[in-house]
Amino acid sequence: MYRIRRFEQTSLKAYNAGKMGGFLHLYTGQESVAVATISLLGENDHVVTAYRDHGHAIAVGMTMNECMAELFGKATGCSKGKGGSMHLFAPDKRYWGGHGIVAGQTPLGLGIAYALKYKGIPGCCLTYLGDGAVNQGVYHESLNLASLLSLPVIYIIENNGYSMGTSLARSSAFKQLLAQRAEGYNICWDQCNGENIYEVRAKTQAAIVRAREESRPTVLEIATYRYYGHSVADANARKYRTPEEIDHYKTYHDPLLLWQKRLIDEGILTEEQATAIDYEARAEADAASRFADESPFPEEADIFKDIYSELDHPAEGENAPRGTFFFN
Amino acid sequence: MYRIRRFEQTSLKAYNAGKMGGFLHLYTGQESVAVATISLLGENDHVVTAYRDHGHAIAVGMTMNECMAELFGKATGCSKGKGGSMHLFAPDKRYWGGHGIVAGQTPLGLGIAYALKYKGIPGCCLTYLGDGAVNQGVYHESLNLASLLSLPVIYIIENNGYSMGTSLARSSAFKQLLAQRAEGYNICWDQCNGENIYEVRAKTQAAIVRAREESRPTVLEIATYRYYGHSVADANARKYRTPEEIDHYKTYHDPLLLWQKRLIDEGILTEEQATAIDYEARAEADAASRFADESPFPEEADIFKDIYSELDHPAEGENAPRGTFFFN
Amino acid sequence: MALISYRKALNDALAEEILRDENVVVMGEEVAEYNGAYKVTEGLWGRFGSKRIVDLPISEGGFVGMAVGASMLGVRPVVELMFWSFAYVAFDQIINNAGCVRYMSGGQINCPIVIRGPANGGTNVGATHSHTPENLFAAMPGLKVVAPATAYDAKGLLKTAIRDNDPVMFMENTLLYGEKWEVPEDEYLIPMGVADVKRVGSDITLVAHGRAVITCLEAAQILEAENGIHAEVVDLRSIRPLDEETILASVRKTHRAVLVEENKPFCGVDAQLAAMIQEKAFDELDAPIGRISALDAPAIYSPPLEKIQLPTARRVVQKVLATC
Amino acid sequence: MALISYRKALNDALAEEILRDENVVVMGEEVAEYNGAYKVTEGLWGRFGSKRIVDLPISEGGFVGMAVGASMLGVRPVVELMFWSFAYVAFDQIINNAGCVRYMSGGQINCPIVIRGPANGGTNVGATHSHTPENLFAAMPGLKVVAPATAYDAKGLLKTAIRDNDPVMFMENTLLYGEKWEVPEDEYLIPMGVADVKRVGSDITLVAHGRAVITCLEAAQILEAENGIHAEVVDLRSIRPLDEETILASVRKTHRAVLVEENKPFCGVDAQLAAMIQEKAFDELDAPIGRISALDAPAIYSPPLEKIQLPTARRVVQKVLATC
Ligand SMILES: Cc1ncc(C[n+]2csc(CCOP(=O)(O)OP(=O)(O)O)c2C)c(N)n1
Ligand SMILES: Cc1ncc(C[n+]2csc(CCOP(=O)(O)OP(=O)(O)O)c2C)c(N)n1
Ligand SMILES: [Mg+2]
Ligand SMILES: [Mg+2]
Repeated sequence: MYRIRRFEQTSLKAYNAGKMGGFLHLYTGQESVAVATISLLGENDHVVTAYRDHGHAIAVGMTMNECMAELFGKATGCSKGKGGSMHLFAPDKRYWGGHGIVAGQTPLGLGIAYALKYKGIPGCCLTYLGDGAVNQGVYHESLNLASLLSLPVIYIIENNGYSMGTSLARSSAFKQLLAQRAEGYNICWDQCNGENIYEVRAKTQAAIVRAREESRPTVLEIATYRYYGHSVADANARKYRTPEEIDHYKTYHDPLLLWQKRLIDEGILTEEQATAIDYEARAEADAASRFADESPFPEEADIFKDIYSELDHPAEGENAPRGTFFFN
Repeated sequence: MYRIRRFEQTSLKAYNAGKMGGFLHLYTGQESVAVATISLLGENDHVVTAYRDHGHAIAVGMTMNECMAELFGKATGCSKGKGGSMHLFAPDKRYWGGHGIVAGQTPLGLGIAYALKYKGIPGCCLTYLGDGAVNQGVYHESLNLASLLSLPVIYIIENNGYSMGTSLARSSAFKQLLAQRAEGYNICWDQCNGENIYEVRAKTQAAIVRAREESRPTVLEIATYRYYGHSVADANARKYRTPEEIDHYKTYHDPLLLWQKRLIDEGILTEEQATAIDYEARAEADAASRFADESPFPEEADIFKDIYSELDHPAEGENAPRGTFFFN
Repeated sequence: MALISYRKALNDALAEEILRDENVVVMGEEVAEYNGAYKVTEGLWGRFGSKRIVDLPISEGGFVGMAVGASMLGVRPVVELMFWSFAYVAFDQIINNAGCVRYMSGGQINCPIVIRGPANGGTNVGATHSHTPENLFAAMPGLKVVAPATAYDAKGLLKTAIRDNDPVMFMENTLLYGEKWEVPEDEYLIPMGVADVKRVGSDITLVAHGRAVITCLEAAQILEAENGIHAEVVDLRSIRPLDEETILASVRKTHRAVLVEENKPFCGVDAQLAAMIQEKAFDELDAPIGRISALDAPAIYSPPLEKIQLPTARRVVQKVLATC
Repeated sequence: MALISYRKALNDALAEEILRDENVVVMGEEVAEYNGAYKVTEGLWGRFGSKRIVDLPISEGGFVGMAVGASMLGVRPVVELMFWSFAYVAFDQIINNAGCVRYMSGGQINCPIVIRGPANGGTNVGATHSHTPENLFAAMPGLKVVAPATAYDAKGLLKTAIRDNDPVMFMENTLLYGEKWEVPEDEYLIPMGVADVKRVGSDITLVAHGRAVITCLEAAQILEAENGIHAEVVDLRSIRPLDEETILASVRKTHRAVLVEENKPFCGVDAQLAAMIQEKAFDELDAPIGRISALDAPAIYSPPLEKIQLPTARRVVQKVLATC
């Protein structure tokens, strides 16, 4: 969690220094969700998420260097500077992005689960979406398909209470919980609070077992909170919610501090270790920033690469291997 | 109901005689749904449905002539031969079609309800969809919007057990009923059997009152059955279900015969009256078929009309009335 | 005349039409309480309240369809898409419902809806957020497509679009929102289907729409200063209806044309223009019609690269020099 | 060689590729138990079972997205759309996920998906069901678009499309499904991006794709018999990648061209071709490039009128006579 937090603080600094363009959707405040859920994954499990994707990227094991360089639009970025902040990818770590269109990733997660089942691999796909994303039709189509085809997909609704400037109550009609809509599709669902990492892990684990053993989907709603605006450009961050609300969360509900305290209370971690972890994370982030800064931009000719597989591999004949696939 | 049934029987004959092209989705077996629900509507209430739209068209009061001529693709058709069987319209009767894309009409019904509320008119919009249509995302987006904005739309799921050749169980994941998905959006829902017209009317009336008085949506699922294939072209009609199943419905559950018997049992109708109604309906349908047959096709120049309002009304200047609108 | 930003011009147009016609309603994501993602609707909610300025959840397919339905009864929704890129989740509703209902009903149903928002690249938001779909919608008879290049045009065209009885796809540009132009105080309308000669010239015709017009004006200045070439710049303003006559008149005068658009080239608007010009002014052309478009790849994120991907004045100049 | 219907050729291609590669899976509405709405998948479910031939509910956006996701891991879904018109509810998934994921991941992710089904008018099913969106998808770098005109081409191209590593939009035509052509017994592949000269001629070049090729061949016969004009017919076969060289070579020979497509004209494929030809073969042209497309209105239902709305051999002949 320290690594995610420091990575993002450094990226924010770089953003403000004009080192990158476009959007920067910070995950700060929500780190426990990605960390707690992804920490349970094994070698057959996969991840896909939306545009608020730095936390998941670091959690699956991507290096800060490749992520930071991507934010800077550099050739050394994970996507060679082509995707940007919203579109980080690391298929080698079974991390399938980073998707900019709200809920557009929800059927992709389903498809990854489909592929696993098709190949007889006992894995699952954690598919993250926001509380605003639940109102996109394609998510509901995905729920029906997930249940009907019995696929090992786990939808994790990161409910941070807002979709841009719109509060939960103003965007969604529901009875108690967003996850409850899963019932209409005969899908198991559950909920928990992101600040309780043990609980998140327990409930995620139950979903993972359901996926791996029964090949059944789950919808898990996790309450969380974001500290910054929707994106960095979002000057209105404090207009649709009060400064008190944000401060309250930072003071009493910060997942990083709560977890640190808990681990120290439980005797698992010492203050010194925590400080060391934080220090290392800062140093790593600073180094990543320097790495990104010093890396070259792509060349003009690169604009025309990575569009079509065959153009990227012109030498391969009819019987050549067809690119790299996950299964090969 | 006799009028709908005879209209369709005649149209089927005409189809087989090569009088029309494309699809012909017969409503035969489902007539009680359109008739029972639409019979309750007042002057501020509206209707929109999918491509299986002849029954609703006749029920809202369209003439057989204009409908049959439309099926024949004639200039005298309700849409001047431009829409065809799936796209019947009569805005003067507050009938907004006839829509070919599965569930594409579901947000339109919402919009009609929106307009009513916007203008302070205490009406509702009956919006019909099939059991297969519930799996289109736009329907779910509409449910959320309907509840969130509190709009007087009534979704009527005509559950005839099949979407083309796919049975309900093979297309939808759900617990007990499709309508139950409404719960996830905090929308009232109910269900009934289409063959019990009193029940259908009572439950529809409750929804209408809820719409008119509380401006709240409802989802009402009505069990029904179609006798013919999905469309006329559908030679497979008897492949995905047994002839016994169809015969069973025709014999024991025909909504027309059951209603006729009930009215006769209750002393409201005599056998003779029923026969006379049927006879008249047949005569009307035959006359409509002749009318359609004798009507002219559109002219080639008509292809370019009805695309843009201003091209159709070139004389109108800047201050001219802007076409005909329902509110004017 | 006051200098007004493109954004403010749009805002004024909305306010004026809201005041003028009680059926006009502005809706979309974050348009009300948040004042608009790009602040085009700033202040409108405070002024006109929640009936006329309506926040909606992230359900473009659902709410565009809802707006189409409402428009059939005579409400005049002006729907904001935060980005035109998001139209793709509402594509069916736009094409089949907004675009076809008048025709399929034999002219019985009107659909006076405006869908508006930014449609542009150049802001480093990656391929999913940088679509410029003017060609996709202009391909559909039944729809109209407008892409103003200046604050003056934006205001006059938006007011016309709102009063129009047919569905109008109104495409703005985030890179222009902050730019200022002279805009009259008095009310004015700009008809759709009338191109505007933004610069008179005699040697070559540059045709563009949206921000590419600005690029062309810049290129024209360079050409004049550096090469003594007098370029005429024709701004389409509306793509459908298309003012073929103004384009052809210019080509008849200059005998050469370069077409510039920020969209990708394949089946772009300029493909249509080139086909049209060569068909209707074949004997007038002294050189092949040139085209400058975005380099044909998904929009790249990397900021300096995206600058190169979009048409630059330099690229236009080079093409003109190769054509003249 | 055996005479095989276009439908059967597609069916054979699917069966052969299913046998060849265990990752190939055919999915869509009614493709399995019902044997396909247009019977293209007839018998496959019986032969290969529910793992390889998968029925899906009416959720095009969801299942196209699902197929894209599965393809990223190396499954090779061949997704049937009952009509290409229904692609509009899946538009975002096709454009943004299938079309952009390779680029946005810097080439790390492949998306070997085929989406296929009929894309044509002429069957009296009205505007909503008669879309021909080859131009919309061909406009997108990252996607490929194929539209075969014969059973031979359909089979060879579908097999190639299934083996291709990129998303291929494969557009068939219900009016061709029952038509028969000679098809070899032995396996063969037809590369994408290679046009086919379906008829050699010297006086004018007709360029078309899909069923319009058949219309052109008919027109060519009439022209030969009635007017002594020898028309060359170039069948694009694949629209993206586009074989510009074969088109240009023909135009260099004939110096005249008429482009024919069943799509609407505005920003259609032939707009792109006309723009390209006039640019690259300007001095070779002895007359303006002519275009024959569907009459520019939503597809009309009325059967005799829809016949007129689509290009007819007669209309092509008239255009050729006006061009020669
Ligand atoms: C289809 C679509 N519509 C709108 C947007 C613009 N947009 C991006 S994020 C967002 C809010 C999403 O909120 P939520 O799902 O709660 O996720 P969070 O940002 O809170 O993580 C919006 C409206 C988009 N990217 N895609
Ligand atoms: C988006 C879309 N996908 C597929 C179709 C083809 N199609 C037309 S009707 C239909 C079945 C619909 O079934 P249901 O909703 O149960 O209605 P019913 O036909 O039983 O009245 C299908 C698959 C379509 N018209 N639109
Ligand atoms: Mg949120
Ligand atoms: Mg049904």
